Amino acid sequence: MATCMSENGSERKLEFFLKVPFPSEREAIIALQSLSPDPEPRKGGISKHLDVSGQTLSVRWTADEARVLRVSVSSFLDHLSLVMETMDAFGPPVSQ
Amino acid sequence: MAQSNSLKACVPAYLKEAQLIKQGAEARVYRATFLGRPVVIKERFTKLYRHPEVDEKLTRRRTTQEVRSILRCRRAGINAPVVYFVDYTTHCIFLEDIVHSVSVRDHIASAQTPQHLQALVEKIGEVLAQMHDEDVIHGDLTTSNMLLVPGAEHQHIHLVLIDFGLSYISALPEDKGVDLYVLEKAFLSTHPKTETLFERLLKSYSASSKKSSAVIKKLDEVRLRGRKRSMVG
Amino acid sequence: MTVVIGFEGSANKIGVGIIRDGEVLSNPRRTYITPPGQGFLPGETAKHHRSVILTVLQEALDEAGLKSADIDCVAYTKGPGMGAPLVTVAVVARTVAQLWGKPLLGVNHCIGHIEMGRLITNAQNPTVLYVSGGNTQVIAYSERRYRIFGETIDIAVGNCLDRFARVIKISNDPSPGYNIEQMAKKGTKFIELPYTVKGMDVSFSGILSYIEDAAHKMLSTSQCTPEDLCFSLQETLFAMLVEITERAMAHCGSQEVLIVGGVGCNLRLQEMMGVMCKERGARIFATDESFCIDNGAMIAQAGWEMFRSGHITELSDSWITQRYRTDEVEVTWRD
Amino acid sequence: MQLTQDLELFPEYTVTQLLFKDVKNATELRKMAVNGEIKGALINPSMVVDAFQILVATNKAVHLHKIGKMKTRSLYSEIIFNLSPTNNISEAFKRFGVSDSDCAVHIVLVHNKEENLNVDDIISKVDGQQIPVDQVSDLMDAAKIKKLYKVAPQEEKCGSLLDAVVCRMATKDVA
Repeated sequence: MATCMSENGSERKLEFFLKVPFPSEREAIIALQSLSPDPEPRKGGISKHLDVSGQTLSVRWTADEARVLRVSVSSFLDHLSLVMETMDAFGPPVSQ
Repeated sequence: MAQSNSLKACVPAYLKEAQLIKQGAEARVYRATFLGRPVVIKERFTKLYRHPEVDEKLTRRRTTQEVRSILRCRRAGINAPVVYFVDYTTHCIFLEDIVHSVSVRDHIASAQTPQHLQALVEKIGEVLAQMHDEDVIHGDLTTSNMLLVPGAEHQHIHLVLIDFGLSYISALPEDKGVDLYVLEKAFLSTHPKTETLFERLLKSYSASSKKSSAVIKKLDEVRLRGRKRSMVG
Repeated sequence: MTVVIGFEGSANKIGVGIIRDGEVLSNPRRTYITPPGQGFLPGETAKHHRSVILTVLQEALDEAGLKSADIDCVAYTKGPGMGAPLVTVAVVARTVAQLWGKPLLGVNHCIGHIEMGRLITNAQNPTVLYVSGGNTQVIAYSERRYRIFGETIDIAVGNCLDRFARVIKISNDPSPGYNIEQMAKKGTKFIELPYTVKGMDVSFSGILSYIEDAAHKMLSTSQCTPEDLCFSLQETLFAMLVEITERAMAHCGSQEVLIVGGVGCNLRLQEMMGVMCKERGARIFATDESFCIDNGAMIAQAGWEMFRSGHITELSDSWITQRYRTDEVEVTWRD
Repeated sequence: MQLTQDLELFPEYTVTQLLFKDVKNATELRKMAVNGEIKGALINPSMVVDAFQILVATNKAVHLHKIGKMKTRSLYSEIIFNLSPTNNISEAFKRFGVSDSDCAVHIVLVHNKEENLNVDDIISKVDGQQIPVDQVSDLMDAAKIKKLYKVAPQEEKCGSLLDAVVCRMATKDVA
């Protein structure tokens, strides 16, 4: 943790990046919308930002503590794999 | 046994002639004449759904608590119906009939001017504060369990508390807080959109009792417990 | 015709049900069962749900003989309940709603129970006793809300039963409540327990701590049997529940009672409620375990009512909530 | 002069009350009550707020008599006992019974409706002046009553002295 400390407040934070490729942009957006509605706890000192670029879902975390970060990332991965399994079983998306 | 049954039969025969005015959850309420006076009789009957031991204990305890709390309130100058007679064998209480009264519930429902209701809820807050200062916990505060006796002058509100069957004596702020919580929920679910009116009641309660701050604190805690309670399943 | 699929997983059951205009087409379910002496924890329960939800979903579609294209709306439990299991189920519901191009609808779990009970029993305007592991409420409808007239001021009745079961190590299979009910039938001696009714509210924490303290002492000295304890606990808890239900009925002038929620399939509770109703000339409505216990169809049914009256939930508003009071929902589908 | 009231709960019974002032033979009357020449309760009127108070005590006495739960030996002693706010029997007789020096007497008779009550016989035994029963409140000693029943001024805000007294009598078994 000490290594992350600096005079600049924002640089004290831990960061974590994740990129997830999907077969298409449509599926990446579905995943984004399935995974983003539930906010991180307000007091946990953690934030999570989801974005889609092309067919890639990208997620960026910033956190005060590694412990909190680990819980959030781990839980996200559980949900992500559930979304992907659901797409495999009940996809592909109907044409719009 | 046969003898005691025939002896018990005095009150039932009398009630047969009385006018049934309400079938409550645990008691039938009648109106009749007793020693030449108009009375209300509250008869706690056997609840067949519950275990006989539970039933007997509850019925006896509630009859006793009811008359005890009424006396305690009256001693302190809080209006509650006079007890004329208690029959512990048939669990009947003979009470003064508060003639020409209306329940606070009906009174509020009949949509008076807000000004009039404000004075009323302030009076309720004041009476409840007084009751709690006597360490009487009513246990079943609702607007149905408060009667209003219309008086000649409008300044003086004549409020009578009834139905002390779930009451008990306690000095704990927690018990008083729960008492107010029970009233709050009954009040707001019976009279939708009366939040401000109830706040006024609490304000008057707070102003009327020296011990109110601990009670209101507990009320807040109990409310929070309700909201925070996990509701799994 | 309107077809709604419902996803439920707010506690240790995971279910998916499909309703078509009042007809239950399918309603498969799985239960996460923990060893005796243990309750279910959010993380473990969510893991269980993740492992079976897609299988249950497939079963629901197969049993109903429907394809995804036949579905008009995807309903899921928004709350109340445990956070992690709720999210798990919501994630799948959001995903299939998008894959299939169908509107999504977040449903209050308690309202699911009420609407399912009304559908199955045809009760018109009942006073509802909702009793489960997390809830104990007496509810009546008035002015567009299911209003809570009475409730527990501490723990839920099902929670009290479950925790008692853990104290004396009663099996959680199929459920602690079911096993207590069976054991209670063999109980003969009545042990007096605290009885706490406050207006239309009840309190169970006093009973639980009393029995937690006394159970082992009484059992080790052969003052009573585990069966006697089950019997006495049920008699006491249910008498309190029937009493507050009757108080609410007297208060609201109601002549119907509907029992819903997991504890509601207890036959002794139904029997006691029936006796009370008979004395008042009222009618009792109850459902069996397939609909009393959490299930997907109840979410589908509440969803069906809501969808038909114009509700849908945007994806961005589809967050789950652990606390969601029954009276927060405006009931737009009843007069 | 006298006051007669049926007991609604016990339709076979009727209560008759008689009130006398300037009584000169209280000692003799007490003896007659003890040996049964007078079948009635002799009460000290200074402790009576209203005839209703006597009726409440009598109704309760008949009730306890019928269910076999009297605390005293006879229906008439039970009436006197029921007037008292406490469960001390000898204290009750001292306060509410007639003593030798009393010069007023309130007599309570409980009789079957069919039974032909010979009121004149009782009246003839009393060496005093019969007055209407509703004048009993003129004879009462309000200060003494308030003290004995422990009636504080605030209680009288929500009811009469009679209410306070009757309420205590009715609830004394559990208070």
